[in-house]
Amino acid sequence: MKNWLHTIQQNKRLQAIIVGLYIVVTFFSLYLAQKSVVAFLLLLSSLLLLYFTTFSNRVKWLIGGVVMVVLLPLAASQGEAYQSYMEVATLVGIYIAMALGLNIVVGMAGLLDLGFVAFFALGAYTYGIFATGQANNFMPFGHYPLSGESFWVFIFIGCFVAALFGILLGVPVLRVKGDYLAIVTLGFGEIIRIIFNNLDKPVNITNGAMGLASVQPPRLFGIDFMYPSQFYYIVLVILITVIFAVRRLEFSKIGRAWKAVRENEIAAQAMGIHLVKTKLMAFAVGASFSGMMGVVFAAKQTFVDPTSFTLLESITILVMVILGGMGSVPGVILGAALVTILNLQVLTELTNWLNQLSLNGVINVPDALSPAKMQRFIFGVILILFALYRPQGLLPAKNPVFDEKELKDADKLVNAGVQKEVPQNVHLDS
Amino acid sequence: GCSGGQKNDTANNGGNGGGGGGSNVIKIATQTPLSGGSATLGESIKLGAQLALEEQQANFEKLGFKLELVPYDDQGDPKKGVANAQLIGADKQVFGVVGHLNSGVAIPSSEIYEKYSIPMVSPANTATDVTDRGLKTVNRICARDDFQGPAGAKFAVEKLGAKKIFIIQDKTAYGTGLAEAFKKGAEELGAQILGFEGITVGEKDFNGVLNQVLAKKPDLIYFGGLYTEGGLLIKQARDKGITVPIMGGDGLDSSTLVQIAGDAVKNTYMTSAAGLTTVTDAGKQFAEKYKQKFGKEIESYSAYGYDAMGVLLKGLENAIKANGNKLPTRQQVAEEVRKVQDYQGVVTKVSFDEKGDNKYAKIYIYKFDEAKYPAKLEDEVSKQ
Amino acid sequence: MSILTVKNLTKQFGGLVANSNIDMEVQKGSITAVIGPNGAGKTTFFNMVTGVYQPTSGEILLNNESIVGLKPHQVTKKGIARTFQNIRLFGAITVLENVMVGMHNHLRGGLFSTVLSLPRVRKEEKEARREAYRLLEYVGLESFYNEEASSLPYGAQRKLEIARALATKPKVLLLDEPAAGMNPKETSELTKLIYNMREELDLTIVLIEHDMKLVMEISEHIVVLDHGEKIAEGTPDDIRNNEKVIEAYLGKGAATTA
Amino acid sequence: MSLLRLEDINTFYGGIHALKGVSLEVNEGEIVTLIGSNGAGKSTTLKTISGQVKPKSGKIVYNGKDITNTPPHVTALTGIAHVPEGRRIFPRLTVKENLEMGAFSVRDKRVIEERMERVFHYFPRIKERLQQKGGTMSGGEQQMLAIGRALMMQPKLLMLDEPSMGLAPIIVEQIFEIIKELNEEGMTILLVEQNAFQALQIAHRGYVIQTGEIVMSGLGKELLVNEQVREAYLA
Amino acid sequence: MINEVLHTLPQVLIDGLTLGAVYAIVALGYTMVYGILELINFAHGEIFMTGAFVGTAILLTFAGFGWLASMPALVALVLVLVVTSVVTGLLGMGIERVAYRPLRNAPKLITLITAIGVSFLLQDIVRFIAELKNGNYILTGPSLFSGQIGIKASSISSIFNDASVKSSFFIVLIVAVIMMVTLDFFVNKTKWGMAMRAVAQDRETAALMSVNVNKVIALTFFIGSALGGATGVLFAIQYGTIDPYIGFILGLKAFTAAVLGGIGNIRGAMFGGILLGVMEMFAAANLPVVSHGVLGAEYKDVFAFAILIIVLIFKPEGLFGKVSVEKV
Ligand SMILES: Nc1ncnc2c1ncn2[C@@H]1O[C@H](COP(=O)(O)OP(=O)(O)OP(=O)(O)O)[C@@H](O)[C@H]1O
Ligand SMILES: Nc1ncnc2c1ncn2[C@@H]1O[C@H](COP(=O)(O)OP(=O)(O)OP(=O)(O)O)[C@@H](O)[C@H]1O
Ligand SMILES: [Mg+2]
Ligand SMILES: [Mg+2]
Repeated sequence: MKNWLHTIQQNKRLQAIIVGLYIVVTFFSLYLAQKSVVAFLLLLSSLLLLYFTTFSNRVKWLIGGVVMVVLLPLAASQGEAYQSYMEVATLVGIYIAMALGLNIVVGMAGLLDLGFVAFFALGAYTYGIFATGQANNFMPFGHYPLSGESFWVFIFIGCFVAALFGILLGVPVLRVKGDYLAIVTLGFGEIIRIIFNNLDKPVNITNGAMGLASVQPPRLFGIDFMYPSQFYYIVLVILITVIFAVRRLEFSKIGRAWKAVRENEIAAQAMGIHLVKTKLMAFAVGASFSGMMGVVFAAKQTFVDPTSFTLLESITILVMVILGGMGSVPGVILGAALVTILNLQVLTELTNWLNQLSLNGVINVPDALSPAKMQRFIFGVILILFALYRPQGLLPAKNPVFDEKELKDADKLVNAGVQKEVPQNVHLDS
Repeated sequence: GCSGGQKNDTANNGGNGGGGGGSNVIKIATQTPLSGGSATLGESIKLGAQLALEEQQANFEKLGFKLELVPYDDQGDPKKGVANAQLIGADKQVFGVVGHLNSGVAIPSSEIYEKYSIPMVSPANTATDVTDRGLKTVNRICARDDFQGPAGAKFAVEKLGAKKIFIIQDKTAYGTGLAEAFKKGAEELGAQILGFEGITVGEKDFNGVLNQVLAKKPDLIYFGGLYTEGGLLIKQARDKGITVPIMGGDGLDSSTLVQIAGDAVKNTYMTSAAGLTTVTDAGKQFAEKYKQKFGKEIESYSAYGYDAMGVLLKGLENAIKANGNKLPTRQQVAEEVRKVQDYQGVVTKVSFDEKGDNKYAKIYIYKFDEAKYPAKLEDEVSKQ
Repeated sequence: MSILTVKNLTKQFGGLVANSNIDMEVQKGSITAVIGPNGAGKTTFFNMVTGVYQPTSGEILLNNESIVGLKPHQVTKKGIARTFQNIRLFGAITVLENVMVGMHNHLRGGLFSTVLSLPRVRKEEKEARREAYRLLEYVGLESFYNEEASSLPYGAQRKLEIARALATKPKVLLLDEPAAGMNPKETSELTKLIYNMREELDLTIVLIEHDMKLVMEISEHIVVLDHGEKIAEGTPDDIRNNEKVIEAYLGKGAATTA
Repeated sequence: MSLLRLEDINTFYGGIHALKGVSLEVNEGEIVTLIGSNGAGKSTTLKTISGQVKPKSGKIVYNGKDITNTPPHVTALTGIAHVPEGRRIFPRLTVKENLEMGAFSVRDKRVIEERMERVFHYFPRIKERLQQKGGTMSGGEQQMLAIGRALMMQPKLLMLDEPSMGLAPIIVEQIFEIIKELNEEGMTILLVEQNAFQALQIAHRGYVIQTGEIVMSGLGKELLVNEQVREAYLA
Repeated sequence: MINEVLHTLPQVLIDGLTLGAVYAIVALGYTMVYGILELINFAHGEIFMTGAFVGTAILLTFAGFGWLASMPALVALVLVLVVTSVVTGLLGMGIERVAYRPLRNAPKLITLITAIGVSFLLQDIVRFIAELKNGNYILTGPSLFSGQIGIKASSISSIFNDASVKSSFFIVLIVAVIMMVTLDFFVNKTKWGMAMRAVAQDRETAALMSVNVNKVIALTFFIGSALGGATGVLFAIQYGTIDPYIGFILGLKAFTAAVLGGIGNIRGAMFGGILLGVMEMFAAANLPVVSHGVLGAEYKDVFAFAILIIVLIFKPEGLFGKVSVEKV
């Protein structure tokens, strides 16, 4: 088995064939067997397979892009389950972006944040308030709801508002460390939610617990975005931008500073890293992804209310990050996708199936144990098993590996003569 | 696993079926919270609906169709509700939905049903926004907040002579909506509102708010919320020596309220869109059947679930008949459901108006004189 | 010329006086050693100079400019770098990245330019990597460059700390017990390295060390602390023969080992 | 008589083969030193003895009993005290509590008091700092405390992992004096050191370990003058 | 305005103290486990909940056999407390063994995942059992100590209104105080307590001191969980009604309290719990008065969290937490 894998690892052409074959097969199975969730998931996992190949990044992105942009929607669109697949895919995208945001805060900068969903809420409400009549209650000028065309601007506004609050949260948080931070951020998340739930008095800003209904759908060139298949593309574009941004930050001065702060604050400071600034940046960047997706979420749901932004939601996002592998971008993407699909699709299908069985009298379960009620139980078991068997996360973070040649062939900055004098026998016993 | 059965279905349909022409299976979905804090209520709706569906199975068998129930768990979460709605929409065999419990879930999910033209009959959503958006597929058999609230207010002010009222609500869409409606009604009748405070669902200690009540000395407390919090609130209020009448909406309508509050429940009033299930013969029968089948007592929403399903199936049956005993489209079913007239359910008679609200929705007012459920019927208010 | 001047420096922890009225001048380009018994306050002294602790009272001047009250990262920016007695590497990232963290203040890539991956940033990164690699070569760690820092042997970790400190381009380098945990042979290599660094990198070096062989061989000036007070200072020869120092620190056997 | 004997011990850290068939012997009443450069496997040897890491193969016999796979807390009860590398003081326990931890298996309060007095005798500095948190002590102070803590066990075999690291020369001298003193009072000592010169001076016998293998052994005095040892470790 | 606040103050304080005592003991459980494993044991709230159910179930059984009427309430209480503590203590140990111990050397946060998993599991299992036995997962126990006692606060100063308390309040308070004092003594003054702290700081070295680390950790979980279970019983007695979801909210509050007091610090947890309870009650009762109706009672949690954040800004290690000196 090992050998076999090894051969594949060596041989790019073989990899190409395998990946290609896999994509074709899953594509057609989804194309033909429309309602098969399994086929849908298998096609999606071609991305995972792709990740393990040794192709250059550019090729991976290209193939991945084709799968996401063309193949997946095309295969799914052949039948009735189309919109529901796209709904799931859209939500997966939203969660991945949020998890990537949280990953910056928790995974890279090492700041445990239990109130992350607050930024999502901020984004959602930012759009929700102005894309419904709600803003009329407190904005003396302007005419609300704003048209769906404003949605595109609001993506940036949501991003900005969330980042701003990220910084506002960061300021008090700076003095607080470790698990104290967890509770402060948790408190912050709760504060935001409770405030949204109560800001119908004295001035009605958020419409309180009743929520904001009939949020304007996004509009572009006169077309309203109403279906998940349309949102899918919005989310895809944002998501790809986010992934690019995260990847670039990760291996930059900023990303290194985050990791340094995570590893050892005192040493990081001694390297000239401004602790406050670095942490604030992590909060702001992480939050901004959530803010953007909040706007999309509000437009997609057409309804915003505080129940979507509970602590449990923050915890779920954290689970995605930890399960995937803290600090690991591919891991977090996988973690977020798995948890979301598990929650929305697999558990639902599983309970439907079990339910069908019990309706048909194949199995007989007492009502208290009815599968629909055991979702938490099943989810709990899965979490425990994952954690026990993959304690480092599904795809643990990897450090960048550089080619020695690339590092060497420069002209010497340090006096060229020095080298020879330096004793070379550090590795005496290794 | 799960996809196996579905692949077979697809095969039966002859590949990528548009309308499922050859199939004779008709599925009705329920979407209610089956897990989490309000699972009891969601469950009772589901079971009620299930009972109705099973009773009708034979009837539909004669028409050549096999009825199936597909329960979905919306977890009280709008996201989950919408995602499930997409799944429901995608399943071409589904011709109707009974749901939801929470208005916050019903509102976004119904946007999806509307896109797929799947008729929804709500057993429990009282928020005005549910039908006020003018969706063609959305109907409900229960009374709206802006009917129930004022009806309660009228009774409180005129019959109970409450001049100073303290309102507490649970800060959910249901509780706030009802409490606001009550407040408006009471103010219009000249009552003075001493306070309008919120509590947190899931908590067990409401002494903080009650201390405010104690200080303000109202002559009636109104609670907008569900029985779990309501029961504790009543108990703790009585413990504190607050003896004034306490009034609430249909969210209190559960045997568990009495269990929780015990003797303290005396002098509690409750408005409900449900007639007492067990006063009519039909109701008693229903309760018995329910008990027999599921081994538990009915909850207030059980009968609503039952009736909502009843109305839906009635519309479905009409649509089938109108279509010459062939499978109708969802649109046709939706239209027929809206057209249902004078359907006699266990707890309510149903005719939908142009918005999908029930013309016959009535408000009943009950009083707990002793620690026993159901309570004593005090009054009845009709819509007109 | 004195590059680092300390006047009347005092640090108290509650009732404990860890540094008491210390005066010191460090000449530019020199190697100065700070020695003294355990708990004398040497590390505390370093901590104050680098801004980790705020002095209770006193002055610290770098090139005649006060650096008291500056945060550690500001002190680093001013040109003072250090290593730690208890090694503080960034354990989970690679050796090369550890050094690159040290270049933090000399890289200009900001949030947006990084996200947009401007050519300027890419070039800078590439250059930084090479520079980091050169520094690793300089201390003799280049073969480890792709490994996780925490997996290095102890002695290598100490050297990595030095490389990382050098990456900040310091004028003054503070080394806290760089030879601790090394055997005599490794120590003598380290001695050479320290000496070379001063010669080639235009550095002023202040070091704390208990290895008298190293101290006596390399330093031009030695300051001795005891119980937070400066009890002696001078050339290695002065110190070696100072009665007070022998009694408090070196011990009678010192002559044989050092 | 041999108090401790290692027979062909192989220890791994994941894939790293840290000890490759180490055999050594410590006789009752001896000071035995184990010298070697960084990463040679000295600490691993001690950890294997005390049970912190499990050997993959081989046998450890102590006092005639096989203790190869006993967990550390049991090994400690048999009279082996291990002063770990890097001191490992409990940072938020007071100095006094740190000492008391050393005598964890002792019930009698008086015995604890007595032993504590003995520790104060060797390390008067500790007595001044009884209420200070262990973590705030200077490096040297911590090393004294770590040895003191081990003495509270009143062990038969004391294993010291680089006790001179980071200590002032005078303290190093003191510590070696104390080691000698303890030995003269009957304690058997296994000493791991980088400071080969001083270690070999007080040791009866010594072993040289290199990349996980014992490459040489002999009397302390012999090794001290051995050419290879001089070159590699005494520079 | 001030007068209004003062009128209700005695009652508010009493109610706050009751709630605070409950928070405090649950917070103790958090603090203990945190103190030793640096693990936020998210499942602790669920252990508390399980305790409440076990206790109520026992009481209901007693009542079913008619024993409750025939034995003094205090005896019944002690019996229930002891049995429940043992049950939940063992449960806690079991959880540690299965879900935490295998991960002891894994990254710190991964245990958070199993903790969350265990929480979900317990919620559903308890719900399942309750529903199976009872047909409904909301459980209302027989009332013990439900007599009302009037407190004539007005005799102290006419500005105060009289207050009343349920007699169970005293039970809760007394048991809470006993537990706290015992625990504080245990952890700070006894050998095993010291061993716990040592294990918390350096497991490997503690083992070298002949401390059986697994045993100490198991003991910690046992005590923490037993406390949690006992608190569950007290809670059930004080509030009468429980459901499988009480653990989440209460756990959250207790965790907040533990942090407020300085997590890992036993006295801090006690103080934090009481403070949080009183603050919350005060806010719920007085926020509308003080803010002229702008802020309703529902802002009580905002108020509590805001106070927490402010406290942590000025004292990042919590009210009783020691500044963790990291020697550089
Ligand atoms: N943060 C602190 N809080 C309290 N006391 C401290 C703190 N840091 C250091 N001390 C005390 O100050 C004194 C000096 O400590 P310092 O670490 O400077 O000694 P040192 O000279 O570096 O010793 P060594 O050579 O052993 O490292 C010691 O007694 C130590 O216990
Ligand atoms: N926890 C560990 N995980 C992986 N490898 C380890 C671990 N501990 C030690 N090693 C490796 O095992 C080998 C022996 O290490 P050991 O600590 O025993 O050396 P040592 O002789 O004590 O060196 P030093 O003088 O640095 O203390 C080294 O190569 C080291 O890198
Ligand atoms: Mg020092
Ligand atoms: Mg070692």
